[in-house]
Amino acid sequence: MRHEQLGLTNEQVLEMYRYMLLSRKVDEKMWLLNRAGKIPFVVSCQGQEATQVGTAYALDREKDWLCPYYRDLAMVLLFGQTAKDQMLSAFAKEGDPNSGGRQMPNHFGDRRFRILSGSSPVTTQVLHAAGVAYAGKITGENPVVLTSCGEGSSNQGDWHEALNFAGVHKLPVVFLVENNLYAISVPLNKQLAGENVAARGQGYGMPGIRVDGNDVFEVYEVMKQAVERARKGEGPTLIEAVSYRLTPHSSDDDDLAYRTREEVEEAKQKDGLFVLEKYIDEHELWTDEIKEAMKQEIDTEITEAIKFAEAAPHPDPADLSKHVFAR
Amino acid sequence: MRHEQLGLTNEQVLEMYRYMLLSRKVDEKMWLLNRAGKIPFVVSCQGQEATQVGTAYALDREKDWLCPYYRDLAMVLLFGQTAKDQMLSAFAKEGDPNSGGRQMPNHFGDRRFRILSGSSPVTTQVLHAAGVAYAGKITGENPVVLTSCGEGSSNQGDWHEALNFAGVHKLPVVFLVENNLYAISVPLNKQLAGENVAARGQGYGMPGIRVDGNDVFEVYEVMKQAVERARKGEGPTLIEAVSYRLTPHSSDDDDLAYRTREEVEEAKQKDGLFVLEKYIDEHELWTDEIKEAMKQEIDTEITEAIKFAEAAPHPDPADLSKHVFAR
Amino acid sequence: MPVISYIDAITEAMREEMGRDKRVFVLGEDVGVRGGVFRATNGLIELYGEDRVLDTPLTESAIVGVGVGAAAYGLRPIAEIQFADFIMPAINQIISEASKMRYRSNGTWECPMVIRAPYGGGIHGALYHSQSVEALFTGVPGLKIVAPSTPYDVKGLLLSSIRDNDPVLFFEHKKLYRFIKDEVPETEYTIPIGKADVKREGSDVTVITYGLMVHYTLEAAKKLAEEGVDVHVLDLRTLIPLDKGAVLEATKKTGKVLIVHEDNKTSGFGAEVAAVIAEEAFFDLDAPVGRLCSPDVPSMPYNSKLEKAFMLNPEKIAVAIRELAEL
Amino acid sequence: MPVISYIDAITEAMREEMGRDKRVFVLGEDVGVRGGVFRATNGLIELYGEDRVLDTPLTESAIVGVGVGAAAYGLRPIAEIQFADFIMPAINQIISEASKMRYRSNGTWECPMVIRAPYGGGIHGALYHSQSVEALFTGVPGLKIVAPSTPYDVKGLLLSSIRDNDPVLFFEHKKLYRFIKDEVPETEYTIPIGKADVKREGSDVTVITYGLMVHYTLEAAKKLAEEGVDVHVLDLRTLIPLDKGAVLEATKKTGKVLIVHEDNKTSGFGAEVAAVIAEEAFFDLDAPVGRLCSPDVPSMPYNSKLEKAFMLNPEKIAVAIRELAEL
Ligand SMILES: Cc1ncc(C[n+]2csc(CCOP(=O)(O)OP(=O)(O)O)c2C)c(N)n1
Ligand SMILES: Cc1ncc(C[n+]2csc(CCOP(=O)(O)OP(=O)(O)O)c2C)c(N)n1
Ligand SMILES: [Mg+2]
Ligand SMILES: [Mg+2]
Repeated sequence: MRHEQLGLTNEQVLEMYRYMLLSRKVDEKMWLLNRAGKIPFVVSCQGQEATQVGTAYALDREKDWLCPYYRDLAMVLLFGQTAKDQMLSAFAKEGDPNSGGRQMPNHFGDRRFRILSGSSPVTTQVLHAAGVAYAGKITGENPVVLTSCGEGSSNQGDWHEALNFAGVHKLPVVFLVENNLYAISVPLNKQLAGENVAARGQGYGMPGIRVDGNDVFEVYEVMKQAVERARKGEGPTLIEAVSYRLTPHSSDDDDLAYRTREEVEEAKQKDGLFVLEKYIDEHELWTDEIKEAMKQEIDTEITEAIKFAEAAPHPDPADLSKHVFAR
Repeated sequence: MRHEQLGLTNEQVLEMYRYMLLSRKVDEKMWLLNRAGKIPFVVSCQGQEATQVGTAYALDREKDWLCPYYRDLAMVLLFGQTAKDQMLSAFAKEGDPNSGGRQMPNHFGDRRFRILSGSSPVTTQVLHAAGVAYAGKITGENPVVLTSCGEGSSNQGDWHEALNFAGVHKLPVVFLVENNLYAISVPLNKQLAGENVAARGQGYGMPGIRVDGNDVFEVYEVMKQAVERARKGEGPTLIEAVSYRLTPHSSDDDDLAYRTREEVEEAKQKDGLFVLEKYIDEHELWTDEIKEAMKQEIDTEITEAIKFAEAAPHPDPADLSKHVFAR
Repeated sequence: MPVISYIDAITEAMREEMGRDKRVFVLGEDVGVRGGVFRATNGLIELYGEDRVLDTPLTESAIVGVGVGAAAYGLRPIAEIQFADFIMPAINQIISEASKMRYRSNGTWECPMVIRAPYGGGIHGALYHSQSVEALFTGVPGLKIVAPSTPYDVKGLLLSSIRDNDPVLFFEHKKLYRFIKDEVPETEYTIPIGKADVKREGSDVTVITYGLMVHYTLEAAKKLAEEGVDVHVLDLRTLIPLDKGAVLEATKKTGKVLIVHEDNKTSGFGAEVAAVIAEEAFFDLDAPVGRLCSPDVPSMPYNSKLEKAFMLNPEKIAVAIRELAEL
Repeated sequence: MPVISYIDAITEAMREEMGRDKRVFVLGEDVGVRGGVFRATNGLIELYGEDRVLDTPLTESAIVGVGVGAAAYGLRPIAEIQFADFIMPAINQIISEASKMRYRSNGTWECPMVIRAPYGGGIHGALYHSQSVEALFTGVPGLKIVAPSTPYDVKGLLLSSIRDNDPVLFFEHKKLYRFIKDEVPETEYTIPIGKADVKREGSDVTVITYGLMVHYTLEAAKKLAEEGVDVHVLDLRTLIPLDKGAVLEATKKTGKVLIVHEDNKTSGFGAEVAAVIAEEAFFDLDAPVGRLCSPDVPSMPYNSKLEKAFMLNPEKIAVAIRELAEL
């Protein structure tokens, strides 16, 4: 079986699935909360979970660093954040570990798990990843740094500067581009000169690899090699994982203004979550009971997270001026 | 003979040489003026004239546009500027067509010849070139735009954004990178991840071609093809011309701090000016009289330019506040 | 006269001017099929086609840099920055290029270009979708800066900005987009750049402000009128060039000035206004020049209680006016 | 005590602190083998090696962005921007990232980093090697901004800046580099950020200034003393946080304030100083708050007569002080 060839146990496959499903369900719930007027904003991971889980699974989650972007929910969950953390953030509560309710949801940052705080302007984090890796290299601690962004964001100047910098210094960075075919409403052919982000790797003296982002095993395999390469001091790798954004860009978007319902429905057939579920079914890696129990568990986890987050305290308005400077 | 295969007449070869020599001599004179304390600053074209002449020669000098960089003296001379213009600029006199003495020398800009005014922060002009080409395209006038920068500058974010933009819109731009192996003191291996700028073309869906920048014919040939491609609406081309900067970075630099005299001497053996002179000698495209006359003419031209510029009026200090806004 | 919203007035101005002047074109992220994430360019692509309503790659430096090139060529670009917070990557092109093109070329080149940017908060936009960024630019000679507060003003000033021969930063308060409606003529009219407007005549305290705060101040003034405090409200409309005459006159009117803006206090534009008054209307003053602004924290948080604590409102403004009136 | 130049004091501070603290490293263009184009990092690479004295590619956004990542990791980067004019491409990383890291992460991440930038003119640097850019940043909460005027101050403040836990923009006036020498202790000492310094006691007119203008003002004061005008000179040294106490005290001292800076007037930092005085020391004032600054033109031209017309000098300052004294 494929997962065995990759050295993955049955349990690990189920864990992969579990995190993909957890991410999906947390995300779906956020839309409901938004539509119910309970939270002002959602930006989704839906359709990109396979990429994110395949990626995080290939990293050392005790040692490596993340400089992720706003869709990487599954990645940060695997690194240690919980559904509760997400809901605290969605409700902008004091206990939100990312920002204490200061930033929008999905603006991840968590010192506990070496997830470097991110902002909204896209692609700045890609340079931070190079900086973290450089620091890790000259101190001799050498964590691998994973940074990601959308394909639209890969056209920003910072992206170029970061890949070049990492290439020059052979830094242990893996640059992931999650190509979901759109930058809000702008389709690939208006964003990218070459349709292919991976082709840019060569220009930075690093491998550029394109994978099916809906195939968690393929992502894992390629990522694993990239991480090993980084770990051995051979330098960075660029990986482009192609999938699809199944939701509108955010809760403020109306995607039918720029793509058809049919296109979205077609993409749903290739949804990585669905693909992995079929794989597990076909190879009978679980029983119906296990499957059901998993879904049940996740539901409970999320329901409790929402309850907890709704009831959690707001930040104190008097703290508005805290943390501008160290003292 | 090579030049005939390229469709160049003997006269044209001599003209090419003439402009290379004129550029070299103007540049050399500026160093003398600087060392004599007459002008505060020089930044040179020396060693890159073959690239620049091969380039400008392939363009339509009545129609096409330049967004050049500070070393492109030979290019702007071929487009119509004169030794006198350069000296007016070096002495920062009112008659300087680039800026009326406001900018440093070699900050070219001349409406008469469609040379768009440039600044000092590197690489901004590469985006302007895309903008000029876009405007030329949607108005249907379709000039070809040549923009250039150093290989160090090709690592700036603006460069990436410009190549991508031009690639997406198949704009008639030729992106020239004059690779002279150094960005001030920083050698190639600390600047560029891949040693090779041309390899980046693919990532923008355009040909990326590396040529010997000391070989005026090779540059001309490749440039000609790129210009034709642009003219036919097939899109942009990236050309990397490799040569060497024979002088320090500028009159403020001391290049022996970071490279050896031997290295510089070796490069002088490959100097494009020298190579072309040998070619003309070997193929007897001139007589000794013609050669001497040309040198004489150039000397006179420059001497007169200096005399003129030294005597020319300064800008009126009262004009300091002019041209901030239209009125 | 039809009553339309602030954002519709913006759309109308662009639509009409694009009809009148073929040189005008729009570029930015999602401005095409999507009609802009705020819908400011709604319907334009249908009327004018995708060449003149250009969906750019996700690259702010390119949006402005391409605009600079196109403007130099002779077109009149209107660049949309999706949120003012994301203008940062374009600052080099704005400050080094657009603002200095005319000056550095001694008046031979120019940059007639409008950069539209939705700014301001109170819309749950968190740190990076709420910023007031105008003060970054008010100290840069060569830029005009406009920030209207009403549908009538925004249309008339946008038309003037598009017709202006210099670069104009056009800041639209995003909370105003749908917050207020106004009578706006269908016939062509313009409002000159550089003219402030008295939005309320009064005799006790002068408030000088712009943007959303004009409305909050008018609300406060209404309430204070009931208490017998008569507030004079000057809407700057244009920040640069500052209408000094109007500022000095408004100061003279009451002898007591409060400057109000949403941007944080330190080095906000209010500092310049206060400095002008302290220098040029000192002897007209009966009290210290007050500034009521947002606190000096990096930006407003997402959490609604923190956002509220950050934002000014009619009540806070009324308190400050009352205090000044009682001095 | 040894008498050393302003630039040597800078080099000493870095050299000593790098010896004391392994986390400190330097990055920038030409800072390595070349020792910086101004020689500020002279000798550091020999002492600390190329990992800690890092020649970066020609990419300002990367210099700062890599610094942000390395600072988050736990190092203490000192980033050199070759000329302050070239800080523009890095503004997104400075304003969106460095300044907001602590705040947005609710105090869990930080950015202890120094960004050194030579600014100012009077050195034939023309438009793009002469700018005063400090006012772009003084309105950005989360940044500290230092601009010392003497070798003693520059060393003590650079040490404090490196040890500070927040991002510090450290502006060095490039004309001061070799213009003045001073007694500077060899023993370790620091000067606190946020403390202004009275550089001359006086009773008739207060001048508040910083940078090169401190010296020009002291010259003017010397001359005016002969005429019987006794000038009080406050050197701000730190712009942010502004030493309000010192400003208010200096105002009280004479009741007549002239603010002097090399930056252009409109929205220069003098505006903030004037506004603070107009708000908080209004009743101590005997005369309008004056501002003497460079004219509102994009930057100083290359031509020496235009440059001279642009720059302030002791004579111009003396005239303005005399006028104020006579009021
Ligand atoms: C510098 C900057 N410009 C604009 C935006 C607004 N914006 C947010 S996401 C987005 C599109 C991102 O597209 P892509 O990089 O493909 O990522 P995706 O959302 O498709 O995953 C835009 C334009 C931003 N956040 N930052
Ligand atoms: C944005 C910016 N940063 C720094 C500089 C200072 N500077 C001027 S030229 C130069 C090196 C340029 O190297 P390269 O692009 O290879 O061109 P070359 O001078 O070698 O032809 C540097 C760092 C600048 N002009 N602009
Ligand atoms: Mg995308
Ligand atoms: Mg070079």
